[in-house]
Amino acid sequence: MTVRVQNEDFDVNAEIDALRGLSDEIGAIVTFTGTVRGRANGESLSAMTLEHYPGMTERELARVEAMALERWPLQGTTIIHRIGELEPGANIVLVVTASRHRQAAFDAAAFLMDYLKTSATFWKKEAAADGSGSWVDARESDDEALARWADPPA
Amino acid sequence: MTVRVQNEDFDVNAEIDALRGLSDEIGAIVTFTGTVRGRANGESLSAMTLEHYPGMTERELARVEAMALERWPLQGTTIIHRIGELEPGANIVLVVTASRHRQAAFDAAAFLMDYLKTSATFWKKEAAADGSGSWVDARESDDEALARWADPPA
Amino acid sequence: MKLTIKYFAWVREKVGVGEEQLDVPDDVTTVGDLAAWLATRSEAHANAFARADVIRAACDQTHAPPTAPLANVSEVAFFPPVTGG
Amino acid sequence: MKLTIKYFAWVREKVGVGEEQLDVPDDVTTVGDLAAWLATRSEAHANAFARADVIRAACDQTHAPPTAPLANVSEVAFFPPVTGG
Repeated sequence: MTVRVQNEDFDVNAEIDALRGLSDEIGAIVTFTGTVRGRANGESLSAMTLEHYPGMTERELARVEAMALERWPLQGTTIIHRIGELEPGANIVLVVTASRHRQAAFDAAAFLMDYLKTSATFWKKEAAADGSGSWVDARESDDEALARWADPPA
Repeated sequence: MTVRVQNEDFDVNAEIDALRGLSDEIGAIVTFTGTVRGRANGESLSAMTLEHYPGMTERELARVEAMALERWPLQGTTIIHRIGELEPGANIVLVVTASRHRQAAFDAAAFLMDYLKTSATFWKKEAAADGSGSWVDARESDDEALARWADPPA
Repeated sequence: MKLTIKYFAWVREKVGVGEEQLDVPDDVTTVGDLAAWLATRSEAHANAFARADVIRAACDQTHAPPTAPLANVSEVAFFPPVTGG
Repeated sequence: MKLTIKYFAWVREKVGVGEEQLDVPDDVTTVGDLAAWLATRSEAHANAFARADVIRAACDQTHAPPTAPLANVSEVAFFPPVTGG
Protein backbone atom coordinates (compact mmCIF):
# COMPACT_ATOMS: atom_id res chain seq x y z
CA MET A 1 0.00 0.00 0.00
CA THR A 2 2.97 2.26 -0.71
CA VAL A 3 3.21 4.78 -3.57
CA ARG A 4 6.29 6.95 -4.08
CA VAL A 5 7.32 9.36 -6.86
CA GLN A 6 10.96 10.34 -6.52
CA ASN A 7 14.19 11.11 -8.36
CA GLU A 8 16.29 8.84 -6.13
CA ASP A 9 16.93 5.23 -7.09
CA PHE A 10 15.15 2.42 -5.23
CA ASP A 11 16.47 -0.72 -3.52
CA VAL A 12 14.58 -3.85 -4.60
CA ASN A 13 15.83 -5.93 -1.63
CA ALA A 14 14.68 -3.28 0.85
CA GLU A 15 11.24 -3.05 -0.77
CA ILE A 16 10.83 -6.84 -0.79
CA ASP A 17 11.82 -7.03 2.88
CA ALA A 18 9.37 -4.24 3.76
CA LEU A 19 6.49 -6.29 2.35
CA ARG A 20 7.78 -9.58 3.75
CA GLY A 21 7.53 -8.12 7.26
CA LEU A 22 3.82 -7.32 6.86
CA SER A 23 2.46 -10.85 7.24
CA ASP A 24 3.66 -14.37 8.08
CA GLU A 25 1.29 -15.77 5.45
CA ILE A 26 3.24 -14.38 2.48
CA GLY A 27 4.58 -17.13 0.21
CA ALA A 28 5.10 -15.28 -3.08
CA ILE A 29 6.68 -11.91 -3.91
CA VAL A 30 6.85 -10.59 -7.48
CA THR A 31 8.83 -7.53 -8.54
CA PHE A 32 8.79 -5.70 -11.83
CA THR A 33 11.66 -3.32 -12.56
CA GLY A 34 11.46 -1.10 -15.63
CA THR A 35 14.79 0.28 -16.84
CA VAL A 36 16.05 2.86 -19.33
CA ARG A 37 17.20 0.93 -22.37
CA GLY A 38 20.61 2.03 -23.60
CA ARG A 39 19.64 1.14 -27.14
CA ALA A 40 16.23 0.89 -28.79
CA ASN A 41 15.48 0.14 -32.45
CA GLY A 42 19.19 0.32 -33.16
CA GLU A 43 19.60 3.87 -31.80
CA SER A 44 21.75 4.74 -28.81
CA LEU A 45 20.22 6.75 -25.98
CA SER A 46 22.27 9.17 -23.94
CA ALA A 47 19.63 9.98 -21.30
CA MET A 48 15.94 10.11 -20.51
CA THR A 49 13.92 12.75 -18.68
CA LEU A 50 10.70 11.85 -16.88
CA GLU A 51 8.13 14.63 -16.43
CA HIS A 52 4.98 14.10 -14.38
CA TYR A 53 1.86 15.86 -13.07
CA PRO A 54 2.50 16.34 -9.34
CA GLY A 55 -0.58 15.50 -7.32
CA MET A 56 -2.46 13.72 -10.07
CA THR A 57 0.28 11.10 -10.50
CA GLU A 58 0.12 10.06 -6.86
CA ARG A 59 -3.69 9.97 -7.00
CA GLU A 60 -3.67 7.75 -10.11
CA LEU A 61 -1.10 5.36 -8.64
CA ALA A 62 -3.11 5.08 -5.40
CA ARG A 63 -6.29 4.46 -7.41
CA VAL A 64 -4.66 1.72 -9.49
CA GLU A 65 -3.20 0.14 -6.34
CA ALA A 66 -6.64 0.14 -4.69
CA MET A 67 -8.10 -1.61 -7.75
CA ALA A 68 -5.47 -4.37 -7.49
CA LEU A 69 -6.08 -4.82 -3.75
CA GLU A 70 -9.79 -5.19 -4.39
CA ARG A 71 -9.25 -7.73 -7.16
CA TRP A 72 -6.61 -10.05 -5.68
CA PRO A 73 -5.84 -11.34 -2.16
CA LEU A 74 -2.62 -9.38 -1.60
CA GLN A 75 -0.69 -8.95 1.64
CA GLY A 76 1.06 -5.86 0.27
CA THR A 77 1.91 -3.77 -2.78
CA THR A 78 4.53 -1.11 -3.52
CA ILE A 79 4.79 1.24 -6.50
CA ILE A 80 7.82 3.51 -6.92
CA HIS A 81 8.30 5.65 -10.04
CA ARG A 82 11.34 7.82 -10.65
CA ILE A 83 11.21 11.28 -12.25
CA GLY A 84 13.81 13.71 -13.61
CA GLU A 85 16.99 12.84 -15.49
CA LEU A 86 17.84 9.14 -15.77
CA GLU A 87 20.89 7.52 -17.40
CA PRO A 88 20.77 4.50 -19.74
CA GLY A 89 20.47 1.33 -17.66
CA ALA A 90 18.94 3.22 -14.73
CA ASN A 91 15.80 2.05 -12.97
CA ILE A 92 12.55 3.84 -13.89
CA VAL A 93 9.77 2.01 -12.07
CA LEU A 94 9.35 -0.69 -9.43
CA VAL A 95 6.19 -2.64 -8.66
CA VAL A 96 6.19 -5.21 -5.85
CA THR A 97 3.30 -7.51 -4.92
CA ALA A 98 3.10 -10.01 -2.08
CA SER A 99 0.53 -12.77 -1.71
CA ARG A 100 0.00 -16.24 -0.28
CA HIS A 101 0.18 -17.83 -3.72
CA ARG A 102 2.13 -17.01 -6.83
CA GLN A 103 -0.67 -16.50 -9.34
CA ALA A 104 -2.19 -13.54 -7.48
CA ALA A 105 1.23 -11.94 -7.09
CA PHE A 106 2.06 -12.37 -10.81
CA ASP A 107 -1.34 -11.19 -12.05
CA ALA A 108 -1.50 -8.19 -9.73
CA ALA A 109 2.00 -7.03 -10.73
CA ALA A 110 1.17 -7.29 -14.46
CA PHE A 111 -2.15 -5.50 -13.85
CA LEU A 112 -0.44 -2.67 -11.95
CA MET A 113 2.08 -2.18 -14.76
CA ASP A 114 -0.60 -2.24 -17.47
CA TYR A 115 -2.71 0.38 -15.66
CA LEU A 116 0.27 2.50 -14.68
CA LYS A 117 1.46 2.57 -18.31
CA THR A 118 -1.88 3.87 -19.60
CA SER A 119 -3.16 6.12 -16.80
CA ALA A 120 -0.36 7.41 -14.56
CA THR A 121 0.64 10.93 -15.67
CA PHE A 122 4.28 10.46 -16.66
CA TRP A 123 5.92 11.48 -19.92
CA LYS A 124 9.31 10.33 -21.19
CA LYS A 125 11.63 12.49 -23.26
CA GLU A 126 14.59 10.72 -24.82
CA ALA A 127 17.89 12.42 -25.56
CA ALA A 128 19.71 10.71 -28.42
CA ALA A 129 23.48 10.34 -28.40
CA ASP A 130 23.64 13.14 -31.02
CA GLY A 131 22.02 15.59 -28.57
CA SER A 132 18.55 15.68 -30.15
CA GLY A 133 15.55 15.18 -27.87
CA SER A 134 12.13 13.72 -28.56
CA TRP A 135 9.04 12.84 -26.58
CA VAL A 136 8.31 9.13 -26.54
CA ASP A 137 5.09 8.16 -28.34
CA ALA A 138 2.48 6.13 -26.49
CA ARG A 139 2.37 2.51 -27.65
CA GLU A 140 -0.89 1.06 -28.92
CA SER A 141 0.13 -2.29 -27.46
CA ASP A 142 -0.20 -0.72 -24.00
CA ASP A 143 -3.91 -0.08 -24.62
CA GLU A 144 -4.27 -3.64 -25.87
CA ALA A 145 -2.55 -4.99 -22.76
CA LEU A 146 -5.06 -3.09 -20.64
CA ALA A 147 -8.01 -4.68 -22.43
CA ARG A 148 -7.02 -8.06 -20.94
CA TRP A 149 -8.32 -6.91 -17.55
CA ALA A 150 -11.81 -5.94 -18.77
CA ASP A 151 -13.33 -9.21 -17.54
CA PRO A 152 -13.42 -10.12 -13.85
CA PRO A 153 -10.70 -12.62 -12.84
CA ALA A 154 -11.56 -16.33 -13.00
CA MET B 1 21.04 -18.77 -18.33
CA THR B 2 22.00 -19.42 -14.70
CA VAL B 3 20.78 -22.33 -12.58
CA ARG B 4 21.91 -22.80 -8.97
CA VAL B 5 20.84 -25.22 -6.23
CA GLN B 6 22.24 -24.17 -2.86
CA ASN B 7 21.58 -23.91 0.86
CA GLU B 8 22.79 -20.29 1.07
CA ASP B 9 20.35 -17.41 0.72
CA PHE B 10 20.30 -15.32 -2.46
CA ASP B 11 20.51 -11.56 -3.05
CA VAL B 12 17.77 -10.31 -5.38
CA ASN B 13 19.56 -7.00 -6.11
CA ALA B 14 22.75 -8.81 -7.10
CA GLU B 15 20.87 -11.21 -9.39
CA ILE B 16 18.97 -8.34 -11.05
CA ASP B 17 22.22 -6.44 -11.60
CA ALA B 18 23.89 -9.55 -13.07
CA LEU B 19 21.17 -9.76 -15.76
CA ARG B 20 21.06 -5.99 -16.29
CA GLY B 21 24.71 -6.07 -17.30
CA LEU B 22 24.12 -8.62 -20.08
CA SER B 23 22.54 -6.27 -22.63
CA ASP B 24 21.79 -2.58 -23.12
CA GLU B 25 18.44 -3.51 -24.69
CA ILE B 26 16.88 -4.73 -21.44
CA GLY B 27 13.85 -2.68 -20.42
CA ALA B 28 12.00 -5.07 -18.10
CA ILE B 29 13.15 -7.33 -15.28
CA VAL B 30 10.73 -9.55 -13.35
CA THR B 31 11.63 -11.46 -10.19
CA PHE B 32 9.65 -14.10 -8.36
CA THR B 33 10.65 -14.92 -4.80
CA GLY B 34 9.02 -17.87 -3.06
CA THR B 35 9.24 -17.83 0.74
CA VAL B 36 8.53 -20.19 3.64
CA ARG B 37 5.18 -19.15 5.08
CA GLY B 38 5.24 -18.84 8.85
CA ARG B 39 1.60 -19.81 9.00
CA ALA B 40 -0.53 -21.82 6.58
CA ASN B 41 -4.18 -22.82 7.02
CA GLY B 42 -4.04 -21.44 10.55
CA GLU B 43 -1.12 -23.67 11.62
CA SER B 44 2.25 -22.32 12.70
CA LEU B 45 5.37 -23.67 11.05
CA SER B 46 8.65 -23.95 12.88
CA ALA B 47 10.84 -24.94 9.93
CA MET B 48 10.93 -26.51 6.49
CA THR B 49 13.42 -28.97 4.98
CA LEU B 50 13.99 -29.13 1.24
CA GLU B 51 15.24 -32.44 -0.18
CA HIS B 52 16.21 -32.80 -3.82
CA TYR B 53 17.62 -35.24 -6.38
CA PRO B 54 21.18 -34.02 -7.05
CA GLY B 55 21.98 -34.10 -10.74
CA MET B 56 18.43 -34.52 -11.97
CA THR B 57 17.29 -31.25 -10.36
CA GLU B 58 19.90 -29.21 -12.19
CA ARG B 59 19.06 -31.00 -15.46
CA GLU B 60 15.34 -30.28 -15.07
CA LEU B 61 15.94 -26.63 -14.23
CA ALA B 62 18.23 -26.20 -17.24
CA ARG B 63 15.65 -27.93 -19.46
CA VAL B 64 12.84 -25.66 -18.25
CA GLU B 65 15.06 -22.59 -18.70
CA ALA B 66 15.88 -23.65 -22.27
CA MET B 67 12.16 -24.02 -23.01
CA ALA B 68 11.52 -20.45 -21.82
CA LEU B 69 14.43 -19.06 -23.86
CA GLU B 70 13.04 -20.75 -26.96
CA ARG B 71 9.54 -19.41 -26.35
CA TRP B 72 10.19 -15.76 -25.43
CA PRO B 73 12.74 -13.12 -26.52
CA LEU B 74 14.71 -12.98 -23.26
CA GLN B 75 18.05 -11.27 -22.63
CA GLY B 76 18.64 -13.42 -19.55
CA THR B 77 17.16 -15.76 -16.94
CA THR B 78 18.23 -16.93 -13.50
CA ILE B 79 16.83 -19.75 -11.35
CA ILE B 80 18.09 -20.29 -7.80
CA HIS B 81 16.50 -22.88 -5.50
CA ARG B 82 17.54 -23.40 -1.90
CA ILE B 83 17.78 -26.82 -0.22
CA GLY B 84 18.21 -28.02 3.36
CA GLU B 85 16.74 -26.47 6.50
CA LEU B 86 14.89 -23.17 6.05
CA GLU B 87 13.26 -20.99 8.71
CA PRO B 88 9.79 -19.42 8.40
CA GLY B 89 9.99 -16.26 6.31
CA ALA B 90 13.16 -17.49 4.56
CA ASN B 91 13.58 -17.43 0.79
CA ILE B 92 13.08 -20.74 -1.05
CA VAL B 93 13.29 -19.94 -4.73
CA LEU B 94 14.21 -17.04 -7.02
CA VAL B 95 13.38 -16.70 -10.69
CA VAL B 96 14.58 -13.64 -12.63
CA THR B 97 13.77 -12.84 -16.27
CA ALA B 98 15.01 -9.92 -18.35
CA SER B 99 13.56 -8.79 -21.67
CA ARG B 100 13.05 -5.75 -23.86
CA HIS B 101 9.37 -5.56 -23.00
CA ARG B 102 7.41 -6.39 -19.89
CA GLN B 103 5.00 -9.01 -21.22
CA ALA B 104 7.73 -11.47 -22.19
CA ALA B 105 9.43 -11.00 -18.81
CA PHE B 106 6.19 -11.56 -16.88
CA ASP B 107 5.07 -14.56 -18.94
CA ALA B 108 8.47 -16.26 -18.88
CA ALA B 109 8.77 -15.87 -15.09
CA ALA B 110 5.29 -17.35 -14.54
CA PHE B 111 6.11 -20.17 -16.98
CA LEU B 112 9.39 -20.98 -15.22
CA MET B 113 7.64 -21.15 -11.85
CA ASP B 114 4.79 -23.33 -13.19
CA TYR B 115 7.23 -25.81 -14.75
CA LEU B 116 9.61 -25.76 -11.82
CA LYS B 117 6.73 -26.52 -9.42
CA THR B 118 5.63 -29.60 -11.38
CA SER B 119 8.88 -31.05 -12.73
CA ALA B 120 11.93 -29.99 -10.68
CA THR B 121 12.82 -32.74 -8.21
CA PHE B 122 12.40 -30.98 -4.86
CA TRP B 123 10.36 -32.18 -1.87
CA LYS B 124 9.30 -30.09 1.11
CA LYS B 125 8.95 -31.46 4.62
CA GLU B 126 7.29 -29.15 7.13
CA ALA B 127 8.04 -29.23 10.84
CA ALA B 128 5.07 -27.97 12.85
CA ALA B 129 5.57 -25.87 15.98
CA ASP B 130 4.67 -28.97 18.04
CA GLY B 131 7.65 -30.89 16.62
CA SER B 132 5.73 -33.15 14.22
CA GLY B 133 6.95 -33.40 10.63
CA SER B 134 5.06 -34.07 7.41
CA TRP B 135 5.81 -34.14 3.72
CA VAL B 136 3.95 -31.46 1.79
CA ASP B 137 1.36 -32.84 -0.65
CA ALA B 138 1.53 -31.78 -4.30
CA ARG B 139 -1.22 -29.32 -5.22
CA GLU B 140 -3.57 -30.14 -8.08
CA SER B 141 -3.72 -26.44 -8.89
CA ASP B 142 -0.05 -26.66 -9.92
CA ASP B 143 -0.94 -29.15 -12.65
CA GLU B 144 -3.76 -26.89 -13.75
CA ALA B 145 -1.42 -23.89 -13.86
CA LEU B 146 0.88 -25.87 -16.16
CA ALA B 147 -1.96 -26.62 -18.60
CA ARG B 148 -2.09 -22.89 -19.47
CA TRP B 149 1.14 -23.25 -21.43
CA ALA B 150 -0.05 -26.12 -23.65
CA ASP B 151 -0.81 -23.80 -26.58
CA PRO B 152 1.92 -21.84 -28.33
CA PRO B 153 2.07 -18.17 -27.24
CA ALA B 154 0.06 -15.61 -29.21
CA MET C 1 -15.20 31.34 -14.73
CA LYS C 2 -11.68 31.34 -13.27
CA LEU C 3 -9.61 28.24 -14.11
CA THR C 4 -6.07 27.04 -13.55
CA ILE C 5 -4.86 25.50 -16.81
CA LYS C 6 -1.82 23.18 -16.76
CA TYR C 7 0.18 21.81 -19.68
CA PHE C 8 2.60 18.89 -19.74
CA ALA C 9 5.26 17.37 -22.02
CA TRP C 10 5.10 18.58 -25.65
CA VAL C 11 1.83 20.44 -25.05
CA ARG C 12 3.68 22.51 -22.43
CA GLU C 13 6.65 23.05 -24.73
CA LYS C 14 4.45 24.22 -27.62
CA VAL C 15 2.29 26.53 -25.47
CA GLY C 16 5.46 27.91 -23.88
CA VAL C 17 4.24 27.89 -20.26
CA GLY C 18 3.37 25.14 -17.81
CA GLU C 19 0.47 26.90 -16.13
CA GLU C 20 -1.93 29.81 -16.67
CA GLN C 21 -4.69 31.37 -14.55
CA LEU C 22 -7.48 32.31 -16.98
CA ASP C 23 -10.95 33.83 -16.89
CA VAL C 24 -12.92 31.63 -19.26
CA PRO C 25 -16.09 32.82 -21.10
CA ASP C 26 -19.39 31.38 -19.83
CA ASP C 27 -20.16 29.65 -23.14
CA VAL C 28 -17.09 27.41 -22.65
CA THR C 29 -18.82 24.59 -20.76
CA THR C 30 -16.84 21.42 -21.58
CA VAL C 31 -13.22 20.27 -21.78
CA GLY C 32 -13.57 20.18 -25.58
CA ASP C 33 -14.90 23.76 -25.62
CA LEU C 34 -11.97 24.83 -23.48
CA ALA C 35 -9.39 23.25 -25.81
CA ALA C 36 -11.01 25.01 -28.81
CA TRP C 37 -11.08 28.36 -26.96
CA LEU C 38 -7.46 28.01 -25.79
CA ALA C 39 -6.38 27.38 -29.41
CA THR C 40 -7.58 30.92 -30.29
CA ARG C 41 -5.48 32.64 -27.65
CA SER C 42 -2.12 32.76 -29.48
CA GLU C 43 -0.16 31.21 -32.31
CA ALA C 44 1.65 29.03 -29.76
CA HIS C 45 -1.65 27.78 -28.33
CA ALA C 46 -2.99 27.14 -31.84
CA ASN C 47 0.12 25.13 -32.62
CA ALA C 48 -0.14 23.14 -29.40
CA PHE C 49 -3.80 22.25 -29.98
CA ALA C 50 -3.44 21.58 -33.72
CA ARG C 51 -3.39 17.87 -32.91
CA ALA C 52 -6.34 18.19 -30.50
CA ASP C 53 -7.41 14.60 -31.18
CA VAL C 54 -4.28 13.17 -29.53
CA ILE C 55 -4.34 15.51 -26.51
CA ARG C 56 -5.71 14.10 -23.24
CA ALA C 57 -7.21 16.09 -20.39
CA ALA C 58 -7.85 15.92 -16.66
CA CYS C 59 -10.32 17.90 -14.53
CA ASP C 60 -9.17 18.44 -10.95
CA GLN C 61 -6.56 15.70 -11.42
CA THR C 62 -8.95 13.05 -12.77
CA HIS C 63 -8.85 11.86 -16.41
CA ALA C 64 -11.67 13.54 -18.36
CA PRO C 65 -13.05 13.15 -21.91
CA PRO C 66 -13.74 16.18 -24.19
CA THR C 67 -17.41 16.03 -23.21
CA ALA C 68 -16.67 16.46 -19.47
CA PRO C 69 -18.42 19.55 -18.02
CA LEU C 70 -16.37 22.35 -16.45
CA ALA C 71 -18.94 23.20 -13.77
CA ASN C 72 -17.34 23.22 -10.31
CA VAL C 73 -13.92 22.41 -11.80
CA SER C 74 -10.98 24.57 -10.70
CA GLU C 75 -8.01 22.95 -12.51
CA VAL C 76 -7.85 21.54 -16.05
CA ALA C 77 -4.74 19.92 -17.49
CA PHE C 78 -3.86 19.09 -21.12
CA PHE C 79 -1.17 16.58 -22.05
CA PRO C 80 -0.15 13.89 -24.57
CA PRO C 81 -0.99 10.22 -23.95
CA VAL C 82 1.06 9.11 -20.94
CA THR C 83 4.32 7.19 -21.45
CA GLY C 84 5.49 6.23 -17.96
CA GLY C 85 6.44 2.82 -16.63
CA MET D 1 20.51 -56.45 -15.14
CA LYS D 2 22.40 -54.29 -12.63
CA LEU D 3 20.58 -51.09 -11.60
CA THR D 4 21.13 -48.25 -9.17
CA ILE D 5 17.79 -47.55 -7.46
CA LYS D 6 17.26 -44.21 -5.67
CA TYR D 7 14.45 -43.18 -3.34
CA PHE D 8 13.46 -39.68 -2.24
CA ALA D 9 11.22 -37.99 0.36
CA TRP D 10 8.65 -40.31 1.97
CA VAL D 11 9.48 -43.16 -0.41
CA ARG D 12 13.05 -43.04 0.94
CA GLU D 13 11.84 -42.87 4.54
CA LYS D 14 9.51 -45.87 4.09
CA VAL D 15 12.07 -48.01 2.25
CA GLY D 16 14.65 -47.09 4.86
CA VAL D 17 17.54 -46.38 2.47
CA GLY D 18 18.20 -43.71 -0.12
CA GLU D 19 19.98 -45.93 -2.63
CA GLU D 20 20.48 -49.62 -3.49
CA GLN D 21 22.54 -51.46 -6.12
CA LEU D 22 20.40 -54.38 -7.29
CA ASP D 23 20.58 -57.23 -9.79
CA VAL D 24 17.15 -57.21 -11.38
CA PRO D 25 15.56 -60.33 -13.05
CA ASP D 26 15.39 -60.29 -16.85
CA ASP D 27 11.57 -60.39 -16.89
CA VAL D 28 11.51 -56.96 -15.20
CA THR D 29 11.48 -54.82 -18.37
CA THR D 30 9.62 -51.61 -17.45
CA VAL D 31 9.56 -49.02 -14.66
CA GLY D 32 6.18 -50.45 -13.58
CA ASP D 33 7.59 -53.99 -13.47
CA LEU D 34 10.48 -52.72 -11.37
CA ALA D 35 8.17 -51.05 -8.82
CA ALA D 36 6.13 -54.27 -8.51
CA TRP D 37 9.28 -56.36 -8.10
CA LEU D 38 10.80 -53.96 -5.52
CA ALA D 39 7.55 -54.19 -3.48
CA THR D 40 8.24 -57.93 -2.97
CA ARG D 41 11.72 -57.42 -1.50
CA SER D 42 10.79 -56.54 2.11
CA GLU D 43 7.95 -55.33 4.29
CA ALA D 44 9.44 -51.83 4.15
CA HIS D 45 9.51 -51.90 0.33
CA ALA D 46 5.93 -53.25 0.25
CA ASN D 47 4.84 -50.42 2.54
CA ALA D 48 6.65 -47.80 0.41
CA PHE D 49 5.09 -49.03 -2.83
CA ALA D 50 1.59 -49.62 -1.37
CA ARG D 51 0.54 -46.30 -2.92
CA ALA D 52 2.26 -47.12 -6.23
CA ASP D 53 -0.23 -44.96 -8.17
CA VAL D 54 1.07 -41.75 -6.57
CA ILE D 55 4.77 -42.61 -6.92
CA ARG D 56 6.66 -40.98 -9.78
CA ALA D 57 9.82 -42.31 -11.44
CA ALA D 58 12.83 -41.17 -13.42
CA CYS D 59 15.18 -43.19 -15.64
CA ASP D 60 18.73 -41.84 -15.79
CA GLN D 61 17.49 -38.52 -14.33
CA THR D 62 14.64 -38.01 -16.81
CA HIS D 63 10.95 -38.27 -15.79
CA ALA D 64 9.55 -41.64 -16.93
CA PRO D 65 6.08 -43.23 -16.94
CA PRO D 66 5.43 -46.81 -15.63
CA THR D 67 5.53 -48.07 -19.22
CA ALA D 68 9.09 -46.78 -19.80
CA PRO D 69 11.50 -49.60 -20.78
CA LEU D 70 14.55 -50.32 -18.63
CA ALA D 71 16.80 -51.32 -21.54
CA ASN D 72 20.08 -49.35 -21.42
CA VAL D 73 19.03 -47.61 -18.20
CA SER D 74 21.52 -47.58 -15.32
CA GLU D 75 19.73 -45.47 -12.66
CA VAL D 76 16.04 -45.50 -11.70
CA ALA D 77 14.57 -43.21 -9.03
CA PHE D 78 11.20 -43.40 -7.24
CA PHE D 79 9.70 -40.41 -5.45
CA PRO D 80 6.42 -38.63 -4.57
CA PRO D 81 5.06 -35.84 -6.80
CA VAL D 82 7.48 -32.91 -6.53
CA THR D 83 6.70 -30.00 -4.20
CA GLY D 84 9.46 -27.44 -4.77
CA GLY D 85 9.18 -23.78 -5.66
